[in-house]
Parts: sequence; structure tokens; C-alpha cells
Amino acid sequence: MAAGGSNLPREELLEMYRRMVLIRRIEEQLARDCAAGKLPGPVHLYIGEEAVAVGVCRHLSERDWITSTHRGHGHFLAKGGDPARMMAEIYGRADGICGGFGGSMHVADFSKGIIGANGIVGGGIALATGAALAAQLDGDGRIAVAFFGDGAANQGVLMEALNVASLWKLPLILVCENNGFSEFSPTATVTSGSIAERARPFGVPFREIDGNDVIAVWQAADVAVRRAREGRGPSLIEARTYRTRGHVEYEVTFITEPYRDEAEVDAWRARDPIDRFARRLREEDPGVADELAAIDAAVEETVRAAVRFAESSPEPDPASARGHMFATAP
Amino acid sequence: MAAGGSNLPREELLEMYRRMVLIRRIEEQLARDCAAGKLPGPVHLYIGEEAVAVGVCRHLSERDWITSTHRGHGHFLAKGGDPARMMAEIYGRADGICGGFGGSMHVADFSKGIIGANGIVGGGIALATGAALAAQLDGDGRIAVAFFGDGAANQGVLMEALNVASLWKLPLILVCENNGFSEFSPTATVTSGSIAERARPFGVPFREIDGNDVIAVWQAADVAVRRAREGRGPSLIEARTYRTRGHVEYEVTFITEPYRDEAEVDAWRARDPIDRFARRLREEDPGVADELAAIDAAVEETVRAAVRFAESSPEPDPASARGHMFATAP
Amino acid sequence: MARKRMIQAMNEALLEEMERDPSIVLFGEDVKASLFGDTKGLWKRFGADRVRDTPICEALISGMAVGAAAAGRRVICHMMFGNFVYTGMDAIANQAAKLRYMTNGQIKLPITYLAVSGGGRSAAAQHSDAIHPVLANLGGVKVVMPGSPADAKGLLKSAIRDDDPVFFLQAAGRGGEPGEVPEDEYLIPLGRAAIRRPGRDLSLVAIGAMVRPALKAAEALSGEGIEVEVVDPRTVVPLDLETIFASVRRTGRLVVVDEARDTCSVASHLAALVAERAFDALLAPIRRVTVPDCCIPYAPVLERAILPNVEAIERAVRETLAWRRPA
Amino acid sequence: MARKRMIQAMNEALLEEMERDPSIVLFGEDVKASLFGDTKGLWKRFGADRVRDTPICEALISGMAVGAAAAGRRVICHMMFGNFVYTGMDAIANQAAKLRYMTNGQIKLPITYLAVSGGGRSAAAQHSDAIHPVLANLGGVKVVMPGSPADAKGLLKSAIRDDDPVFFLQAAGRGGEPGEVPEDEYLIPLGRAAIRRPGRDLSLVAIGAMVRPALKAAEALSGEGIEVEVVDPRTVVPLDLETIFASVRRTGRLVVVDEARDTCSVASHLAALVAERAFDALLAPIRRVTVPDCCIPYAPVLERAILPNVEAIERAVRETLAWRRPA
Ligand SMILES: Cc1ncc(C[n+]2csc(CCOP(=O)(O)OP(=O)(O)O)c2C)c(N)n1
Ligand SMILES: Cc1ncc(C[n+]2csc(CCOP(=O)(O)OP(=O)(O)O)c2C)c(N)n1
Ligand SMILES: [Mg+2]
Ligand SMILES: [Mg+2]
Repeated sequence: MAAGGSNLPREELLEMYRRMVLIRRIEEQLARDCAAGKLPGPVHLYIGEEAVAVGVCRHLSERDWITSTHRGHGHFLAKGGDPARMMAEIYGRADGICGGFGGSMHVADFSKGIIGANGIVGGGIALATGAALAAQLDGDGRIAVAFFGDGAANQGVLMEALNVASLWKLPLILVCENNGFSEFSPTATVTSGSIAERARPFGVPFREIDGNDVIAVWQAADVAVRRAREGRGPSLIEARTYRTRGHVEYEVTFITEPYRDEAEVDAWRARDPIDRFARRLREEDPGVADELAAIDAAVEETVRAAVRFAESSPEPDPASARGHMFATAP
Repeated sequence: MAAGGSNLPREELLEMYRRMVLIRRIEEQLARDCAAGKLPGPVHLYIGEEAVAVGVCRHLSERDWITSTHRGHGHFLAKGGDPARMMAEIYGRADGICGGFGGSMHVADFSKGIIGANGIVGGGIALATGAALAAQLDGDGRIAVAFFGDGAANQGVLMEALNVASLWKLPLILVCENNGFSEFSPTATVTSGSIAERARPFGVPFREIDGNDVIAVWQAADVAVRRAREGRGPSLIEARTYRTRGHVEYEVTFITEPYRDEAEVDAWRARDPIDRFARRLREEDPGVADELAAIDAAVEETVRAAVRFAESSPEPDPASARGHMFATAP
Repeated sequence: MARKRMIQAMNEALLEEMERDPSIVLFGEDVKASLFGDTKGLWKRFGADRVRDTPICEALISGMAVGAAAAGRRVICHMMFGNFVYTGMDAIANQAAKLRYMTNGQIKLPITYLAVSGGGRSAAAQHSDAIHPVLANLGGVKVVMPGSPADAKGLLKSAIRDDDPVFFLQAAGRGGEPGEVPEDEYLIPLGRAAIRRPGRDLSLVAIGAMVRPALKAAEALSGEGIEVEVVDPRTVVPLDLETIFASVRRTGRLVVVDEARDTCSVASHLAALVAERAFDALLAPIRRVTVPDCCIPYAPVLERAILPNVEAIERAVRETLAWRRPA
Repeated sequence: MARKRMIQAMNEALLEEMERDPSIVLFGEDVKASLFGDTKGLWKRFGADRVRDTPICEALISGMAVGAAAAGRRVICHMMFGNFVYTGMDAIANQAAKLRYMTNGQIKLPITYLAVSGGGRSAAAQHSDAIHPVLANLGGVKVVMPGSPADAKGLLKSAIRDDDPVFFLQAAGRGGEPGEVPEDEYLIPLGRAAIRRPGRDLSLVAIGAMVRPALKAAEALSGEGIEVEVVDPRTVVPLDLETIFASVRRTGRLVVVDEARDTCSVASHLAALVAERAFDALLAPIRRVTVPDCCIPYAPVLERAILPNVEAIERAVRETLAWRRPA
């Protein structure tokens, strides 16, 4: 089985499927939790964009670095973060991956190379550039990937990073997830021209790809990752995708006028990255259906376990609220 | 007389010559003053780059806006700022254009559309974008020009300005003075690829020109200014030039190792924009020599008068040091 | 008078002022959709020329505000969350706060920067900073922090008409708080504190969102016979020192409540001013109820432990009143 | 001991620490040419991998420091002038100061940010801000302000070895000031104040570059029989409150000298702390000698009128000593 003529091994394909479904189901759970008023803070869901995180992160080991965004659950899980501890974090519990100090916008696990979600749009770009510098100095083939949105691509720090990464040939991959919106502004109203092309004047290779096609993502990432690992410098990938849910859960409570057509959402739902991939896998190998079903079932159980873990975790101790400000206390 | 087949009227050519010479002589005076310890603060001289400011500003009226840089005397004078009051400012005197509050890095005259020099590298870019927005709203054909260096072109705000100016079709001209250095770093060591090309992904027209050829500058600016005035949006001009003096006067006292070849400096001196232009004028019309000599003499007198004015101006009143912080005092 | 929410009052102020002064231009990220509701309807009313959605690029927009103001416009620039002010800090600190001074008063810079500031909603560290101390230290920007819907409206109108850069900081997540707002047009001048509740025993200065818990604490303490005078500075730059000093001179005791990190907070600064200029009136140490020098955490239980609240205010008041000079 | 200039002492510290710890990477604008001299020779010694000239892009480099530190490097990031810290403020305030806290202490961020800070050289408003109050209010960065070459060396070495983001602020234009520097290796811990001169009559706390004029003032006053105790906090985050409180408890009087704008200055904060926690020891109002809330002007005569100096310090001391409780 080699979906789309990709020559990818079967287990790799199934693992990509599993990770995408895991992200989807965890976030569907979060959507329900949010509607039920169970989440203390805001959540920005990645539903519809799973193929990007998964297609890229499958090339990364735990020793590679990623930086992420306010829409960071997908990156966290794709890079191997623990769903139960992420769930507990978003619930604001002591066993959360950040002890309840960070929440949805700050899920991070440095032991897995996840520098973390980021509440500052564009904030991860400089961090990833720094991590790429560290990786280059380490000289052991590690790389850094910055995920960021089309909105973030309008922050000047992107140009600054392209310039430095190009000059220093840093092992950096800039992955722009163009989901068509900066919050409630359609991309075209706030983004002039092509994002991918912004790499050109710096001599940084770039590609615009279908971000709802996990194989296409995997392939583009493959090229960029090789390049970075071999010391040939940075790349930029612009993945066209769509968020089928709102910018932030529960936005209808304060954004009273629609900012996009339901027809547009439906059109993108029809291109859902998980459905499409599953269809393709089944088309190429009808026998895979059982395996997919088994994965679905296992993921459901993972999600239930994550919820149980999170719910049974205690609230953090208020006496600890000052937290770990400094490593070396005065 | 139409130097370089430019079809420029004679008086325009002579005025360009006069302004370039004025900038040169004023700054040579400042160089002597600095060496003599007469200047309280640092000065960054524009010597060698005069063609850029003059070629652009000849298209601007006092109602157009410019923003400038730490190397701002040339822009101030080219845009019609008063040499004597600039001199007094740099001397730190009460009759300085900013009352002695600003100094060399902040010479400004809003009545002449000079938003001013700027001590923050890249700082003028956003200001000019805002002025262009105001001009667009005014709707009377005014425009804004941001002068900035090749070093400043690496500040992300350039990309942000290109994006917004393109989206909103702002009457903005971005003029990059590429003089080969960011302070003591040669451009190639800190600037990847082409600066001019950075406009391309935003759909902003751009040109790279010989910044030591005042006619070439005039012509490129002509196109960009028309475009802006007609509401067709921004342009970027990259003018290749060179500063034949140091980054900052007296740098030899703290930069102990040479950061460029004397041969390189000499090569650029041979391409001096004023000499070249004068030569060309004389070649095309030998009769012009007397007029040039008369301009030279008049400029010398302007410089002497500026020095007299500045020297005879009192120091600011220390009791006024809190200055004009607020327009509406509490 | 009509009962209105804070954000409605702000929306009215923006509407009225933009109606009144056609030179006003307003821009920022998603001001059309209006996350907080303050800019709702403005795009429809005033059109795409005067009300502009910008890309996400705080460094540019904060500086564009300066350029447009220098070029003659009255500008309203929405920075959204206080933390994003850091992203646009260069133009605020190096240009907006300095351009008039450096050029010897050649220009006015009539800019109102809008932002929400402070915590309390589990938005975590990068969306919860109270940024007024940082802004106040810049010297060149005024800082307005309304404590009620009525103040929000009157202060915002004054801020917009002011010829200097003004930061108007609405307490994050508290746009829904209701209050009585006058029907007719009114302005509240910058630099004029309000005594929210008179009292003889102690002066309780509370800034912005802290006015509410301060009033609650005062109410509760009153039940015990402790009469606290609640002073709301309304603007931290300029500061109405006269009103504050006069209050301290009457009561002899001061507690300042400020939703800022303690170090270099406005609470610290007020305490310092009083310890200098009303020292002889002081009968007890000056207490500050502030945020400890850490980030704002996500989990509600942690956040509650960090932010000033009614109990902490009551405790500070009680302890200040109980204080006796050691023998 | 050997006589050395401040900047030489810093250069030695950088050299020794980079020699000692190969994980250190240093970058910034023109660190190879070295405007101030602090990074001179490092590029030659340690090579282009570990010592990197960056383009002008403070937003990126301040954030790269965080990323590289999170990824295991010890980082020295040169921000050049204090005012350019505003340009790179986002990553400092939103990332460096918060990333460890937000992630529950998962990482260390061993970053030393270098910058010069303050005025006095006619560099005008955009090159003369004293930025330590803004940094101190962030909560998550330590702030070191050496008052002598010996301190500069010992503190810088400690800053580099520290596992947290530390701002090391050298007083602008005073890199040439000489002092005795020990020959052997030594460290000066962060958070430990020094009593520069003992005295019984008044505690004079002077920060960073203000230590020198404070000592001069103390010297002059001593001639009149006024014995001032000069305390140099050396680091403003963390602050050595014990030493300061103990001094005030001995003398009963406090003047703080801080080359910062007054509002929300460290001087204000120190005054507030003392007015809270050593109130009973106070015999007089606490005076601050600071910069008024304006920009730093260009003309020397204007700049001198704005910055704290020996006379202003003497005056504040005299007035504090002369103060009598009104009848
Ligand atoms: C510096 C900064 N500015 C503004 C915001 C507010 N904000 C949060 S998400 C968002 C839109 C981001 O758009 P994009 O980068 O395309 O990511 P997406 O939400 O589409 O995934 C904005 C403006 C922020 N968090 N940080
Ligand atoms: C934000 C900021 N960063 C750094 C500096 C220090 N600095 C002053 S001039 C300069 C180099 C500028 O290079 P360029 O833009 O090419 O202008 P040039 O000096 O060559 O005219 C630098 C880094 C500054 N003034 N502002
Ligand atoms: Mg998007
Ligand atoms: Mg240059």
C-alpha cells in the first residue's frame, strides 16, 4: 500500500491516520467540554488542519524542536505530546503538562521537543530560529520547525527569520498554515500577494501545497527536512487549509455577524483531510478498513482515558501560584 | 541641456547640483566641527549619498511627507529644511530647528513635511506609512516617502509596511539607501538576497538603481511619485550608494580595526555623485561651469552663514529642559 | 441615566467622537468584527476609509498611528490585548512618547491607543499582563484606566479629544460590567480623581478594575465600623495627587490596590509620593495590594491566588488600622 | 588588584566565561566590531560559530535568545542601546519573562541580555532611556546594574552562569570609568547589595551609574559632618531588601538616587517598600532623586538639568536631614 503513489510504508500511513484521528477526537471532546462550560479558558481548535501537523511531524524525532501557535493542540499531539496530560492542562489541573499554569495556549513538553503553543501570534518564529541555531551548533542533525498561521505571516519577524536563517543556513523549516483567516479577517483582506513567495528574495526554497492532503504535506516536509538535516538551510512551506470550526470556541457569543459563508465551510468539510485520507487508503486497499476501525476505536479509548485522567486530577495548589519564575531563586 | 538624455530643464539640473553641494559642504563643516570637539553628540554623515535624497526630494513639495534616518541631514536639506537652523540644532543651541532638544538624529521640520531624522533604525518606515495613510485620507495627492538604509531593510517592519501599503494602495515610496554597510557589517554579511526583490511578493513595484547618479534617482522617483499621486499605490526603490566617511564621525577612536578596504572607498570616491554630475553637466554644456562655480560660492556662503547663526545662538535655557512633553498639560 | 455595560459606553464614546470629528481614523486588528464589542458598528457607520482592519503587525500599526497623527489626523489605534503592546512597543516608547519632545513641541500627537489589560479570565500569562506601569514609566504617554461604565465613556471621549498619545486601558473581561451612564453628552477630564466613597479611617486608592473590589471591601468594613475612603485616580498619567494627598491628610493611612506586578507598580509610585509629600500625615505603614512578581497563571484556582481581591484588600486595611508603632 | 576600565572588566568576564563554558553562544548587532568594546576580540577567539553578528532585527534576536536557551544553549544576546530593547520587547516580555513559568518550570532560560542604559552623552531621547524600571516590572527577568568595574566583572560572570534571563545594564558612556579589579577569578552573587560607605545619618541608596555621584555627594557632606551611608543594590531584580532595610533602620532616613524617569521608577519602588516595611524606623520623608517624567534632551545644558547629579543628591540629603515634623 502506497497512498497516492507515495511509496510510504503501510505502518507509516496508518500512523498518520491514527495521529490525525487522535487530534480530531481530542478536539471534538474539547469542543463539547467548552460548550458544557468545563474549560476555564479559551480554546482555538485545529479541526480541519490536522494533516499539516501530522505530515510534518512524522519526519521529526523527539530531539527535533517545534514551536507552535495559539491553535497548538494538533502540533502538540502530532509531535508526540501526551493527550491525557494536555487534556489535564486545558482543564486547568495539577497533572496538566504545565501543571495548570499554561492552559491551551501554552501546552509544551520540552522533553519531546515541543517548545510549545504560543499566545503571541508570530511569537514562535523567533523561538524556532533560536532553536535552529542551537541545533546547528549541536551539529547532530537536529532541526527546528515553526508552525504559524497566515495571519502570523504578516508579522515582520517572519522576514527577519528568513533573512537570518538564510544567512546562517539554519536547519529551520517555516510552516505556514494558511487557513484563510486571521481571526475574523479573510486572508485576502489582510495579506497581500503570496505568503510562500515571501521566501524568494532571501533565496529560501518555498512551496505552496494542499494542506488537507497529508501525503502532500509529508512529501513537501520530507524535502525540507532532508535539506535542513544536511545543513543546506531553511525552507518555507505554505500549506493551504481551513479551520472548519470558529476561530475560538464559543465565538458566536461575541461575534454576532457571520464572517464567512456556510457554503465555504461545507466545501472545505468535503475536503476534510481525515475523510479524504481514509477514502484514499480504502480505495487503494479495501482491506485496510478494519485497521482504520480499530484505530478509531483505540483513539476513542485514548480520548476517554484522557478525560478520565484530566477529571481525576486535582486542581493545582493555590499556595504554588507564584510558580517557577526563576530557576535560581535569589 | 538635458543631462543623460533626461529632458530635465536646466534650472532643475542646477538646483539638484546646488542641493547636493549644500549637503556636502554643510556636512564637511560638521566633520570639521566634530573633529574640533564642537559637537556635543554623535553625527552620521551622508557624504557620498547626496544624490539619493536630492533626486527623490526634487519631486516633493513641502506638503509631502518624508521620514528619515540617523543619517538624516541630507534628507532634511534636500526637502528644504533650513541649513542654519539645522546647524544650530546640531550645535545644541536654542535656535536649533528643535530648540536643541533633538540634535543630529532628530532634525525635523513639520512645516516642511520633514517628519524627521530617527535614531531607531527602521523607525521611520511605520511613521511614513501612517503619514501616507493620512495623505490618502486627505485625498489631495500628497504622498509620503520613507528613506532607510540597507541595514534597516532587515527590520521586519519593512515587510509589514509593504503588506499594508500594498493592501491599501497607500501613496508611499520606500527608498532604501544601500550604502553597503550596517554600521560596521558589510551588507552581504547581514542581508540575504536582494532588498529590492523584497517588494515582489507583495505586488509592490520595485527598482534597483545607481544611487550615485542623481538623474537615475530622479527618474526612478518620478515614476514612483506619479504612481503614488495617482492613487496607484506604493513602490520600493533600492539605490546603490556608499558612505565615503565612517558610520559615525570619530569612529576610529573606538573601532580600532579597519572594517573595509581603503581601495573600496577610493573606488566609490571616484564615483562621487557630485563630481560625476558636475562632469556630466560640463560635458553636455561647457558653458555651465561658471554657473556651477557661482553655486559653489553661494553654498560656501550659506554654510558660513549657518555656522555664524549657530554659533551666535544661545544655549537653551536649562529651566526649559522638561520641554514640550504634552500638548495638553494636566 | 441609563444602565449600560462598560463596553457599550465605550462604543458610544467612539461613535459620538467619530461622528463629531471627521478627521478621526480608527484602525487595528479585527476592529470590524470587534472582539470586545467596543468598535462594533463603526465600520458600517463610517466606512472602510475611516475604520480599517489591519493585518497582524503591531510594530507597524503602533508606528502608523504616530505618522498619521504627525500628518494631521486624529488617530484611534486598537492594540487588542495589553500584551500585544509589547509587540508594538518600539513605536510607542521610541516614537509616540518622544516625537513631540524631541522636536521641541512642533507637533501634536492626538492618538488614542485602546487595549484591554489585566487578568481574571484564565487567559494565561500572554493575555493577562497589566501594562500600565510600563506605559507610565515612558513619560510621554497618558494612561487612562476607567473604573465604571460612566467613567469609561467620559474618559474615552476626553482621551480622543486630547492632543497627546493616550492609552485607554479597559479591564480585560470586564466589558460586561454594568453601571449608570448619563444620557447627555459629557466629558470627564484626564487627571481628575474621584472619591468613590468618603471615609475617615483610611484612604484606599484603587486603580481601574480594582475600584469594584475596593468598594466591596469598603462596604464590608463599614459593617464593622471601619470607614474607608475609596479614591479612584481614573488616570495614572496624569495623576491627581492633590485629591490623593488631601485624602491621606484626612485619614492618615493609605492602602493602594493595583492589578499590576508589585515591582515598579503604580501602587509603589503612589506610596513613594505619599511617603515623600504627605509623610507627616502618615500614622501607619503604606500597604500595597498588588500582584506578586510573577506571571498570571491559567488555572482559576491559581489565578485567584495571585490577583488582588476583596479579602486581600480587607486584610490590608485591617492590618494597617491595627498597626501600632513598636515600643 | 589592577586598575581597569569598566568595559575592560566586562570584556574579561565575557572572555573568561566563554572560555569556561563552550555551550555559550553570543550574538547581536556588530558584536565583532564591538561599538562599546565589551565584545572586542571574542569573534577572533571563539570563531564565527559562537560569536555572531546579526542583522538589525531586535524582534528576532531577542526571541532567538529564548529559543536557543530553551534548546539547551547558554546565550549572550547584545541589544546595544537600552532603547532598542523596546524594539525587541515582545520576546523579552512575552517569551523570556514567561516561558519558564507558563510551562511549570520545565526549562531553564540561561540568557544574558547586554545593553547600555541611561543618558549623559547628548545621544538624545532615543539613545538615553534608563530601561530598568520597565524590565523590573516584567517579573521574569533579573536586572543587574553595576556601579564599578570590579562589580561589573563579578556580576557579569554571575549573570552568565545564572539559569534565568538576566539583563546586564551598563551605564551608557561610562565604560571608560576606571576602578580596581581583582586579578583572580571571582563572582559577585546577584541579589547582594554593597555598602559603599558607612554612615549613621542617612541611607543613600544609589543604583548603577548613580553610585559615583552618590559617593561624591557623601564625601562632600562628610566635610560638613553629615555621615551618609551609601548603599549600592547592584541588582534591582532581585533586590537585597535586608541590607537596605537594615541601613534605614540604623539611620532613620532614606534618599534613593535612580537615573530613571520618576514614575514607577525603582526609586519609587524602594521608597514604597521602606514605607511599608521599615516605616516605624523612618524619621523623615523618603526623597527620590530621579529624572523628571520627560525625555532626555540633546543639548548638554538641557541634559545636565534633567539628570541626577551631585548637587541634587546633596540637596535631597540636606533637606531630608533638615526636615522637622510640622507642629
Ligand atoms: C501579537 C498578537 N497579536 C494579535 C493577537 C490576537 N490574535 C489571536 S489569533 C489571531 C489570528 C491569527 O491568525 P493566523 O496566524 O492565521 O492563525 P489562525 O488563528 O488562523 O490559526 C489574532 C489576531 C495575538 N494573539 N498576538
Ligand atoms: C533599532 C535600532 N537598532 C540598532 C541601532 C544602532 N544602529 C545605528 S545605525 C545602524 C546601522 C544602520 O545601517 P543602515 O540602515 O544601512 O544605515 P546606514 O548607517 O548605513 O546609513 C545601527 C545598527 C539603532 N539605532 N536602532
Ligand atoms: Mg489563519
Ligand atoms: Mg547602510
